[in-house]
Amino acid sequence: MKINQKLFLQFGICIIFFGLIGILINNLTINLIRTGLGFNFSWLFKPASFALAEHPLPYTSSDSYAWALFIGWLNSLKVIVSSLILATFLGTLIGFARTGTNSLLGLISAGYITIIRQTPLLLQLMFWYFVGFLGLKDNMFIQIKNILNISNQGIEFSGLTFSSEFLALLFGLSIFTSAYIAEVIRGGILSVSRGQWEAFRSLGISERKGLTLIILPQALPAIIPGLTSQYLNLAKNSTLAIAVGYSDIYAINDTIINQTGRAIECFIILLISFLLLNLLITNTMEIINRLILKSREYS
Amino acid sequence: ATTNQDNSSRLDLIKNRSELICGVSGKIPGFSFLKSDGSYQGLDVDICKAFAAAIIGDSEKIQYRPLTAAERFTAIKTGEIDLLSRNTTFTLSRDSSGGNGLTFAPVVFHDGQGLMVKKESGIKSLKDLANKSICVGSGTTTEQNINDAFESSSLPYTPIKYQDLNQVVAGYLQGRCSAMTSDRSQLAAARSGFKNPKEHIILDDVLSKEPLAPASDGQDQKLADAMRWVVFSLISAEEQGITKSNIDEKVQIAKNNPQLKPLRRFLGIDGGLGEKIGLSNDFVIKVISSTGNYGEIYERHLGKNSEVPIPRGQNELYKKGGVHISPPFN
Amino acid sequence: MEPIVVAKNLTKSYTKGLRALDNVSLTVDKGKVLVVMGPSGSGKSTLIRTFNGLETFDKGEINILGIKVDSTHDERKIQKIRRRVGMVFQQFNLFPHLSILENITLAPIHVQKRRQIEAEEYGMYLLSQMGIDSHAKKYPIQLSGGEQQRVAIARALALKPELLLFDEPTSALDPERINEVLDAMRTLAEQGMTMIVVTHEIGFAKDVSDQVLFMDSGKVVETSPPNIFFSNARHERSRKFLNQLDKH
Amino acid sequence: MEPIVVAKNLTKSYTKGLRALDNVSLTVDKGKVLVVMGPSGSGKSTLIRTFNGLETFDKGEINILGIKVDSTHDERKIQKIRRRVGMVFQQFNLFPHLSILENITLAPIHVQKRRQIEAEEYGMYLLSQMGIDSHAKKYPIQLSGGEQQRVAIARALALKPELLLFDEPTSALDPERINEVLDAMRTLAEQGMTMIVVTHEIGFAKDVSDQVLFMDSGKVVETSPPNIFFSNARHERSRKFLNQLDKH
Amino acid sequence: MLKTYINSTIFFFKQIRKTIFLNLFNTIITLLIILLISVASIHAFKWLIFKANWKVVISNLPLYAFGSFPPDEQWRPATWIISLLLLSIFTLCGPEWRWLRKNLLIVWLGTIPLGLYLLYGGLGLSPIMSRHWGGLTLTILLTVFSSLLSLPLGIVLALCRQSSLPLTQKVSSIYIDVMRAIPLIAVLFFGQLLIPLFLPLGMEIDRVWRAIFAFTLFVSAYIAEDIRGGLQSIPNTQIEAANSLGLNQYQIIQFILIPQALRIALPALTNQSIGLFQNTSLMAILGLVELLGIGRSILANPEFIGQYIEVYVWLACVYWIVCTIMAVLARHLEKRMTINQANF
Ligand SMILES: Nc1ncnc2c1ncn2[C@@H]1O[C@H](COP(=O)(O)OP(=O)(O)OP(=O)(O)O)[C@@H](O)[C@H]1O
Ligand SMILES: Nc1ncnc2c1ncn2[C@@H]1O[C@H](COP(=O)(O)OP(=O)(O)OP(=O)(O)O)[C@@H](O)[C@H]1O
Ligand SMILES: [Mg+2]
Ligand SMILES: [Mg+2]
Repeated sequence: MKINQKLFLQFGICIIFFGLIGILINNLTINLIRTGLGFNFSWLFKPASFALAEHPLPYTSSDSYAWALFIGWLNSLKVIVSSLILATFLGTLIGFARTGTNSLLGLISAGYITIIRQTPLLLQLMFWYFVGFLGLKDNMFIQIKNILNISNQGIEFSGLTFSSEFLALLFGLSIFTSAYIAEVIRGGILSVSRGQWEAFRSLGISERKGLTLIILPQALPAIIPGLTSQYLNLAKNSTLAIAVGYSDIYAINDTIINQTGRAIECFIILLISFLLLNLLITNTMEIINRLILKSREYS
Repeated sequence: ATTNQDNSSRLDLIKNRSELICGVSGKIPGFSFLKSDGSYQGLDVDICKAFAAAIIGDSEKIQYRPLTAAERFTAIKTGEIDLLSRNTTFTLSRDSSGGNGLTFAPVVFHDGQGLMVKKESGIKSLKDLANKSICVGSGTTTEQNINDAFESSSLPYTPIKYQDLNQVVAGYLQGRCSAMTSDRSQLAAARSGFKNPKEHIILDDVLSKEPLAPASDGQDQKLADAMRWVVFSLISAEEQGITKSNIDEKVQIAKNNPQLKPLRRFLGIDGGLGEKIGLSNDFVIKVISSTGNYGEIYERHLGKNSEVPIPRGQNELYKKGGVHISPPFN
Repeated sequence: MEPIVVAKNLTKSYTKGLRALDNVSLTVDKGKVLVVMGPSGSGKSTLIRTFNGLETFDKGEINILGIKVDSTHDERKIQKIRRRVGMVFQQFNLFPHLSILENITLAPIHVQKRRQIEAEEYGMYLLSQMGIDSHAKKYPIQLSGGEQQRVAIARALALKPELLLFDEPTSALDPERINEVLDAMRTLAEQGMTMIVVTHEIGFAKDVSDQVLFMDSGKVVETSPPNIFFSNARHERSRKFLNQLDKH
Repeated sequence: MEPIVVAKNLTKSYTKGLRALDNVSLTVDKGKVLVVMGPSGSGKSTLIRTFNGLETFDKGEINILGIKVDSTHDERKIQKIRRRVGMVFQQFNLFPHLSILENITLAPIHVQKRRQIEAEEYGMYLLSQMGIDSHAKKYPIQLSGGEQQRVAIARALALKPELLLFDEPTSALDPERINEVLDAMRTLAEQGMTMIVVTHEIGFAKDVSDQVLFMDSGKVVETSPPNIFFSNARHERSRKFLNQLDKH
Repeated sequence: MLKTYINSTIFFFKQIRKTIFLNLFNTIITLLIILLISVASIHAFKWLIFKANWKVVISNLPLYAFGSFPPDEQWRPATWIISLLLLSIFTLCGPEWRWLRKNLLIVWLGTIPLGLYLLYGGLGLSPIMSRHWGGLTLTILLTVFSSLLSLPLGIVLALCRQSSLPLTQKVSSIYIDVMRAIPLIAVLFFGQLLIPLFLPLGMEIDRVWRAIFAFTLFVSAYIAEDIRGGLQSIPNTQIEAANSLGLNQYQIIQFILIPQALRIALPALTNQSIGLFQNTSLMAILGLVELLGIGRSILANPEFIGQYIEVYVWLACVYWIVCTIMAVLARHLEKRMTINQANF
């Protein structure tokens, strides 16, 4: 009886679910035919005929849309990886300041966290770009013996150049994410028992050494999962690049939709790229997590 | 433009609904922008009003949808908006059923893509911009044109792409780019808002023809016909000197003088022209008495005394050396 | 006699109005063992933790090994004290991510800057003294409570301290394990180590201590030699407490 | 006499090979109190939980209030049984998000579809019987353990059950609170409630029970009236167990 | 008198010295920070007072608040926002009227039909189309409606993910995982541009509702995970107790599991709605004129070109204030719940 009921229920849900999907797909195909959009990917191999300001690999406007999308994906990856590093660094510093003994620092980092966490990222990005980087007007040009050039074009450092768009996105994302990472770090540090602090203090070990030798290693297992989800958020938030003129995968998708009208196809490509990015991040973090657990033979 | 498969036209839908849903940009000075009182204004907006006056009989029955460049075509294709009056360049691939599948009404503003630079930069022509950054609006024909222009003369450049004109202007003013490119009308409009407009010059190079025209779904012949003739009526009215202020007078004259055949046909007293395109016969009267003729609309938003003065230039009537001309209302 | 610890009029409140320490004064001479007793919440832990700066205090003064600390809680002085005073906690507080030997050599290497080999040699010597040298490579979690507490004692000894503080070192242990630890502490006392021990182990206090200090509500009720305290405590409060202890 | 519970040859294993219930048979007549005793892990909880379908069993048959259940575990029959059998747990298991009165009226309103006013009236009556009617508007967290357990009993009584099951109802309570609950159970027994009680409270078993069932390793070792069981248990195993209990 | 005052001042400075100037490192850091902060605040102050031109904010206040809602009807959204604000204040520090306290949730829920009525009109008020909705009103509307719609959806998803039916469990797991893996802007894009393609011919959903729909799809996946956490932390014995009272499967879910899971998940849920409030700004990229969108539109008015610093600073303040109010409310609720389960 019970098993029958279950089967019946599942069957019902099944029918409703697939029925719904069927109707939607049916509507979609009707609409696509009606609007003459059709569903194909052959346009991917036509020349893109737009230029890109930043391309880690060679790219010209006569390359294909597919290649342009790949370049966009690389651009996304570039900004994600670098802001991930910067955000972790900043977040750790702020997390430490928040838990440390200097109450002024603690107060400031608490203020930092509330301000950053309670204003929309999009606004922050636009602020960083239009006010922060583009605000470096020509008269603010800083030049140090041709090694470091800072201007509203971006930053040039001994041959390496970073555009303002990239930098604004990097700063915006890192600062925004760092506020969240700081809370993750703080949570991790607080998860280590008070006794551990007292034990190293009573051995005469300094605060900074104790933090790095005793507290952090024990806090890591509590920190890693929170960190992973912040990294995923960062990756997803990087699509706001479009607001500051950086050519990430979403922005390039946007341009392509405009030129070709292939909204559905582009949407699918976007989904797949992000599923890939996610897999990349979770797997990397999983490996790191396993390495840490491995180094902790005691557990 | 292709033929309609099912006979229902949006035109009837709009009439039934008694409201026109008009896609605009909402962020282009002189063409469509939000006033402090919350209303939309500009040339593109007045074109919407003309359509509403003609189709519904009331130029205020409009729902404006601010659209980004990216969403405008899908919005038409999915029927979210009835028509688009949003600085859209009339091109082959947009007009064709194999491309974006739209159909365009006559051009309401002849533009050309240009470049604006700071006077002090000493840049005189496209060549001086080699290896420089240029601010562009993304996903627009502008983006493609600038690429074509630089590519054909084999000059390297860096495009900095923004989502809307507003941001392009900001990027340019802040010195992110050595030049900004857009339709020359928009360059002029933007420059008029600058603190020191004189410090910026618009280069003589014209990168492209940019005929801006309202658009609608390519499969809806009926709506397209109506739109086409509404626009022509604006031009034709200017050709005939019919204005908002003298329209009533002109109607009286036409009514009283059966010999003025063309005028009577134009104003819908004879000939039943309006009905042929699914509108009322007196649609011209409604249009002109609500928005005025093309010249008036132009003066209002882009004329010498407006906030964004742009010389009429090509946009004069053909009689005065411009390109606007209306086919006969026969 | 050389006094190792001299505390004068220590007063401290965690929350306003309630005094955890109330005008506490005491002296411990070199080589002596002081046992601190008292009901729960009487301030024993607070007292002993002020001696190596784990707690601040509001009024009074401490002189430990000649270093004077007052309520300003000078970090540098406290750091000096901590290098010369060892502490053993109720909950052991071993570092779970370090091996037993690493636990013990951590402070000598990073605080006293000794060479690793040297520190490890001395560490192994301490472990063998505690009878647990075979566990040197293991991690704390792999040891029984009694063994862990002996590691904690060895860790405190690694800095060659001149004073050892114990805060209820046996109360988290299984009854069978308690004696292992008390025996280790006995040996230390016999070797002449100065110690302050918070404990309720009457046997240990009777055998090993030179003085018993009894606290209640942050105040010192009495300080007596163990033979007097346990047979014939001067104060009513102490006798009541001892009665309760016996019942258990 | 009318039997309320008849269990025949109940057998159950959680893990293969190990039998939590091994061929258990028993009968409880109307108005009688059966006390179940046995060492930890002997299967007492498992047994009592099969009676209202919280556990399935592999072999055998139960007849409760005339409803027969076998190893197929027919949901509908079990639902019927549950409406007529009340259960009180060791950990009270009150619903923390509902007030005391809501805890008690939940089942009458939603299972028996009584009107709210009616259910609340009867709930208040039960609470006053348990001596805790003043707490009706409070939440479980605000009550002491003994009070919470009495609420749990009232909750079980709210459905006017014909059989009450108790699984160590006093073992999570402070010693002072135990009697409050035992007294309430005594009153129930006097009022003629049929009850099966897993408990180690010898006093209660002696006074109140009609039979004591002793289990070990899933088997029924013996079933005797309390006067015999406690003075002169038939089996060696039972005597050994009673000895241990006394030591505590 | 004076002496105790002096004493306490001295003590205060001693305390400061203790925490801020502990050692050389801390002292240097402290001094650096003070220097930085004072330089930054002097600049900010100078800009705020002398350089900034607040006309762009002041003359457009009604736009920021209500979008292009007809001026003589603006009292309607104003009434709604003010009633929300008053209700927040009451929830935070209002008197202890037991009846009202107990029904606070219902009062909060009641603001939704009220808002709809006031905004849409009808029944005596002149009807107003959603295209006129904008500014802060639209932002709040998006937040409130999406949060409330995604709650039941999230609960259903969480229950399905916990269910013993393998198919339901798989489907909802896939939904939740995919939704959580893709960027919000992609979902919103889907809502604005692709949903119409999935609808039958002639059926149209207003774009505001499409945005709400997209937000709901997205947020419900996150809410589902929060609620699942809540469900998992309910001990199994609660279900046993309910079972032994004869409650059936659905009654257990309704009366025992969901109320407890919601209560446990409440802090996480409020965080979600704060995040949602901020994320409504993404609709500016997709063309809605909510708070950020209206800011960008105003910047296109030739009168105000180039004054984006003022606009962004102003918007940041507005967002920050509303978020802070929400956060304070959330913390208050959390505290009440731990102290006393009797309320909410
Ligand atoms: N961190 C703290 N914050 C606030 N009050 C505290 C703190 N630590 C201790 N107290 C209070 O100070 C008083 C003394 O506490 P202390 O821990 O010194 O007592 P104790 O004698 O060690 O008790 P026990 O035998 O339980 O360990 C108690 O009233 C306690 O509640
Ligand atoms: N859910 C379960 N899964 C697996 N084994 C179980 C489970 N519950 C009980 N057991 C096993 O079944 C046996 C009987 O358990 P039961 O809980 O009935 O004993 P008990 O007599 O109630 O013990 P106690 O006095 O400790 O409550 C034990 O060996 C126990 O380990
Ligand atoms: Mg203590
Ligand atoms: Mg049991």
